[in-house]
Amino acid sequence: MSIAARLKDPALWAEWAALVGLIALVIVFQALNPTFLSPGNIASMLVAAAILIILAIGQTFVIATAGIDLSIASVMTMGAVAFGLSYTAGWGLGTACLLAVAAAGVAGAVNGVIIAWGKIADFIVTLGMLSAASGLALILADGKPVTIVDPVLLRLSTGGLGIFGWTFLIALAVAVIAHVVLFHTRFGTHLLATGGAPESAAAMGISTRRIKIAVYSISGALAGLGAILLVARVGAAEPASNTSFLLNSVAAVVLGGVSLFGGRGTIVGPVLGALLLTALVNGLTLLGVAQFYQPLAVGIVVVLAALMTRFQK
Amino acid sequence: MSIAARLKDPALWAEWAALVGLIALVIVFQALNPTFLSPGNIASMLVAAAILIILAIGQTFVIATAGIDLSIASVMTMGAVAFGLSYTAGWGLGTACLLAVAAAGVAGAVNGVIIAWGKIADFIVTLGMLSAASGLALILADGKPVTIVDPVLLRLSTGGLGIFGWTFLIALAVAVIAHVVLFHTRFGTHLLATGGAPESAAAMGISTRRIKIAVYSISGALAGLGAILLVARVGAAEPASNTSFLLNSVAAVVLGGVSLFGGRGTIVGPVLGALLLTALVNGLTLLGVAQFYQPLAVGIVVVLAALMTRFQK
Amino acid sequence: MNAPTDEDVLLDCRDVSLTFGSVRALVDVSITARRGEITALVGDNGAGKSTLVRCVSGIHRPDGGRILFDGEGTAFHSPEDARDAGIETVHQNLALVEDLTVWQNLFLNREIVRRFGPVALLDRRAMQARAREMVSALAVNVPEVRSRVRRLSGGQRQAVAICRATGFSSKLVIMDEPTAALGVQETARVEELIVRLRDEGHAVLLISHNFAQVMRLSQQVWVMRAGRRVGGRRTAETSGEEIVGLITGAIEN
Amino acid sequence: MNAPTDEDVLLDCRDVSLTFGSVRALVDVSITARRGEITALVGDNGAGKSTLVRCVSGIHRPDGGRILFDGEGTAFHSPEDARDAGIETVHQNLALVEDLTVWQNLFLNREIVRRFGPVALLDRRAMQARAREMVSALAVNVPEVRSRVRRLSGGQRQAVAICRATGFSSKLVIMDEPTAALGVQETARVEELIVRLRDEGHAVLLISHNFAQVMRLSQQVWVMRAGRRVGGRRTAETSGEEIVGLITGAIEN
Amino acid sequence: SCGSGEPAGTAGQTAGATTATPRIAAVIKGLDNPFFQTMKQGIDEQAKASGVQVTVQAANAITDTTGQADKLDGLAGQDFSCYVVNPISGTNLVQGLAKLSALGKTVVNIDSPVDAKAAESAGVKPATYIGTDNAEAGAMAGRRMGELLRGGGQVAVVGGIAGDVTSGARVEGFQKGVPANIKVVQTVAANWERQAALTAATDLMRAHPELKGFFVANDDMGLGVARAVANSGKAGQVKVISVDGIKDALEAVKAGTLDGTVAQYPYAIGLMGVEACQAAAAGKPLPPNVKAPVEMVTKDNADQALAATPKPFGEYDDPFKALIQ
Ligand SMILES: Nc1ncnc2c1ncn2[C@@H]1O[C@H](COP(=O)(O)OP(=O)(O)OP(=O)(O)O)[C@@H](O)[C@H]1O
Ligand SMILES: Nc1ncnc2c1ncn2[C@@H]1O[C@H](COP(=O)(O)OP(=O)(O)OP(=O)(O)O)[C@@H](O)[C@H]1O
Ligand SMILES: [Mg+2]
Ligand SMILES: [Mg+2]
Repeated sequence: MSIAARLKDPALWAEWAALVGLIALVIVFQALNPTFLSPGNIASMLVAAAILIILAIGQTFVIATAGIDLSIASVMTMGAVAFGLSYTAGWGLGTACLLAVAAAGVAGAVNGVIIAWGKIADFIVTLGMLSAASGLALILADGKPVTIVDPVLLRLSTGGLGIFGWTFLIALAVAVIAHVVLFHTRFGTHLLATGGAPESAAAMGISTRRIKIAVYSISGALAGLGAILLVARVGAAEPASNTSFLLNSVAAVVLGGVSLFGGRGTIVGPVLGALLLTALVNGLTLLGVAQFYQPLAVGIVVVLAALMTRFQK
Repeated sequence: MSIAARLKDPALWAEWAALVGLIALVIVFQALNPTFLSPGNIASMLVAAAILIILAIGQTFVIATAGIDLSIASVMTMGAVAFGLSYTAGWGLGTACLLAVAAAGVAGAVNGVIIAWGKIADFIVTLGMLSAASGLALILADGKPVTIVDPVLLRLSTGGLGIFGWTFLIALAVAVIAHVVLFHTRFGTHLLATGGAPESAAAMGISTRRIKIAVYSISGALAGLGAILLVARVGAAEPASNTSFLLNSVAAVVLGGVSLFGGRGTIVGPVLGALLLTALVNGLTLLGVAQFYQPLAVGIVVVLAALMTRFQK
Repeated sequence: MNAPTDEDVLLDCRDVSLTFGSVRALVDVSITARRGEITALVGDNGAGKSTLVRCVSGIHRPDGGRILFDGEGTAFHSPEDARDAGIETVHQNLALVEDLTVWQNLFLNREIVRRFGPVALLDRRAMQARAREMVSALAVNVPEVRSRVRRLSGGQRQAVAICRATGFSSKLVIMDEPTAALGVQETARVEELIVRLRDEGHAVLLISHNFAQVMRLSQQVWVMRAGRRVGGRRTAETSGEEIVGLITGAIEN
Repeated sequence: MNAPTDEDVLLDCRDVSLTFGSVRALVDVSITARRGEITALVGDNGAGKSTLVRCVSGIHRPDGGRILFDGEGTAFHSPEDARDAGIETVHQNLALVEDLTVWQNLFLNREIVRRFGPVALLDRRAMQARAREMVSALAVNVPEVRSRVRRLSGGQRQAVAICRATGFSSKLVIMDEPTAALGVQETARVEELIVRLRDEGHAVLLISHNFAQVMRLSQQVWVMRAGRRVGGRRTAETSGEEIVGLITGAIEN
Repeated sequence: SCGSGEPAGTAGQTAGATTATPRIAAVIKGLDNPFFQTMKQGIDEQAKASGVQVTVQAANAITDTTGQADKLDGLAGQDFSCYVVNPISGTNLVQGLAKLSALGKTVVNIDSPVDAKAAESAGVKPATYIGTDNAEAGAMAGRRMGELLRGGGQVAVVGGIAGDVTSGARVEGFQKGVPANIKVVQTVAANWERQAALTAATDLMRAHPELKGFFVANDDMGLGVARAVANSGKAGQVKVISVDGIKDALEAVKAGTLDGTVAQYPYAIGLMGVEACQAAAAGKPLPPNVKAPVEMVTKDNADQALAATPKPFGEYDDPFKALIQ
């Protein structure tokens, strides 16, 4: 297709909703408050977006198979508690990180196995895991936060290269790997086929079960990575529910142009979606929008960002 | 199909997951604690389930068209605030009820119009409305709850016929009407066609846009009805969000055997799903399951309830 | 049969064009279809036949050109308008709703209702009984009308779609490869049905890759190639070879 | 051609049965397919042909009976097993993934990769180039291999599905109504292709409602009616009328 | 006559007579918050110490008004003699309590008060109310902020979930408590989440470079805000005061990362709730209104506070002690 023809294609615009929305948002906020694009503010936005980016990538894998991972935020909480317990038990930072990822990955795999073998709706299984994982986190931590003071974690959450904090760079690396996996490996193609037409994929000999288990494990493991960054960021492992991460992770994916019906997807889109959502809250705070007006503004901007791409055509 | 053949059909069992799960749950709880099936406890369970039943029915209409209404709980909050404001302004109970339903219905219609005409994903639009409606509720109520003392509302929430509280009877009436609409009117058939195969439905001359707008308006109006029952139940119109109703309403629908991919649905299923979720929390409370173990238990039971139906075959 | 006159022209497409992105699916296509005639539309895969049909039945809106129906200029904004004007279509993809039953599909948007004051409730019994009749007239292995379409074999589905398009009196019936998946007996019955429709004075627009069928049934043949109408013949005055030549481009019009 | 011997039998279905709920789709069906032959399977709509094919290619598991492939008893647990054993199928519903491109569909689960140590990355270029070749051998209006299947016309899709099944060397190629939606030229090319496959020594199992085609191509015909195999003939020793008689039940075996 | 002196074994035998050992059910707020866990600890430990049975249930989340009502209904059908309730809102438990009052059960209201008007119209008569005044706690924080920022300046407020009653009361109290030379420039909602508070505080410091202090509606968020202050290199320049007095916060006050916390003592509240039930069972008249202790913890007294936690470090008035002696 020629470039001109591609530009006319509505599907293209749908995929780039987040980019268009993000650019528009940046222009408006910068016009209203010049601090918005100051290096310091950009740096703190990128760091604030890191965890959401990682969760949105995990969610993208699941959504591309026409599933949804409602447990992603509470599995992250559980991962954080696993981290906290092993760290305070004196097992060292490395082991604690491994354990966080492993615990969250196992929770994801359990989701996948029940969905694939039990043939139960993704929504119900991950809703069950949402509840079970937050229960486990409360039980393990006895309901109390554990303060974690570690120089390496502190550097991780505050240092970086120029305006790019380490945590943002980690998220970026995850995004690059995820992109390669989705578009340049057999697994990625099989994943999209499973999401788009499970029966056709099965008829071609693709084990849709294995794919389901794999994507939920990936989503779980990424939630574990998110847990480490969360602990580094707030300096504590808490059993508190991180509910806002759940809806935001799905919103980032959908704003990124990925259909909830599966079979299509990008990684750039959800990453931009996560940046959009983070920039939105940052900008509204910078502008001093009164607290009760913030949810209203967020709602309107999210819909506008999605709507905008329609009028481009 | 013969009855024996019907019993072998897995689709049948999927549709009755909630019933099987509910019966199993009742048996277990009754065995462990005989108060569970005491008339008093049944009565309070039914009343406690009423709001969820109504929301689940609204959600069913939306989900049957392959949509999802994430704003259902916050639109209910907004409806409650609208009720509170008009009641305290002295406009009388009737007007207040009408206004609550109207405000929520309009919010639903806005969802529907944006989705149908803007061609934006249901998830994003209703997520935007989730945020916008709770913002509006906060602004209107200035962030403060309004206590509402009204003898009629009090009787509504405490009285009833035998073990059936008025609110439960209202929910039951809504369910019966919804069932008739879904399965015995042209609108219902067109709704299922729109959900199952939008392109085929459009090719047959069904206005899928009108259907979308209608289902979201219904979902909104039912959220408004829910708001009235909520105000009656908690004795106040509060602007704080009722997040648990959102996930529970979708969970009730999915446990009730309705596919998130649209095109199929029942009303009995989601009603049973709502009862199952309510009985679960009630039973765990009666058994005195320790706090931290409750989410874990809820998660496991929800998955088991869904899984159970698989082994029936 | 009398010689066709201009008054018999029911459908008149004039210079219809449609482009998808960079694909020019239709380029200035003009065809007509007459009352009391079977008009065939032939052409290779991807020639644009289905796209033209979708323009006539209101699914696509042409970028250019006009479509006259029954003498009047139309601007169908939706398939609903086209159906209301009297155009029924068997689409190539059949346009069935897999999760609905056979009878629900047959009566989709044409439901029989019983009124009780302001409410109109579906008359399921009547529709099921009528559906059983309609299907058994066409299909050999008659599917149970209360089973979901998802369960039917390829040919059974096609039979359902044909029943639906022909079961409601309409001026123009468009059939996009109606017998592609049908067995011998079913094909014979559908051909009978098509002839009966014509004899009752309806116009039929038939797309088919089966030349024997086209030559047997039609009065007029239009040929398409790569989005253009490359020829038109009265069937009585042409031969299978000439048509094939037009399709492949061996013969220029 | 030599007289067929038992050693030539590649596929041997013995008393295969399958019931869906109350529908007995297959009742003790026994058929064989030989190497170097085109075996036709005919029957009315809903006779059970596609269901039998789905059993052979691992999608359904029969309730009863055995399927021998290449002399060995098989118990394909999945289509993957069947493909690995050397069975490629053009399904009636085509089994394409609409949201993937033409080349991705052609190489689905047969992707070409380049290894870089432990990681294997897709060789998109190679696959696209090869896909272009494969498609242009069959289709007349060649679709761009990087366009999504959703965009293709009915016949273009069918061409893609046929390319996929024949593009990878396999012992048995099953084709469920492969030319139903194809135009004249494409049909001719597919028939050539089928003959070539046979001549190369593959076994071909062909389902078709087109008798001329069956009589032209096949060496053996199996007839099904209402879930049962009601007859089998060497094509050379039968006529179109006899086959039709078997299908309709006018002739009992 | 009430058998306060009778042995426990015989007390309950005459139907209708008050029992010396009450069977207690408690319904408190969200379980994912250390504040209410400490409250539960107080309830449990007092119950254990005095040998009474108690069942504690909590809402699923701090916003789960109807869920909490459902739990109370679940317990109301059972054979308890005394109900200790900490309602999420002023009215969400009124229906259930009306049923209990009609049955003549003892209702002890702790922490958040039941709305007086609604209670009266539904016929709910709590035997006593034990709690802290959140507005007063906020005001204490405001006064402390005034001491820390003698020269005045800009401060920002980080609240819980927008519209939450507790958060609202604390924030309003703070605004009343601060001297006139301190200006609250912005109020944001951080959903009771530490991470969200950290992000919001970072943004607020960027929006208001002159910012001198933060008031945060609970300790968990307060620790997040303190972290944001440290991250941006403004430790010591920007003051952070929060409310609750959880252990981690006391340690942070001691370490100087947090400039103060208004300690409420949920432990003492829970403990007194059980004592009230015991006193009622013994037939003693209960004081209608009991103030639970509140203390301003600063670096000076952080050691003391830490040593005593979860109990208050200072003396406080417990009228029930005498009644059940
Ligand atoms: N929605 C669409 N978007 C892009 N291209 C399309 C779309 N629909 C059809 N096309 C293209 O338009 C051309 C004509 O397609 P059409 O379906 O009309 O062919 P046809 O003549 O019906 O062929 P067949 O005999 O195979 O059914 C094809 O090249 C097809 O790829
Ligand atoms: N999954 C299923 N569930 C229930 N019934 C089924 C299912 N699949 C097929 N059937 C039924 O089994 C019978 C045989 O179907 P099949 O698709 O094998 O027919 P066919 O011979 O391929 O017909 P056609 O020529 O129309 O493709 C039909 O009556 C069909 O309705
Ligand atoms: Mg076509
Ligand atoms: Mg078939």
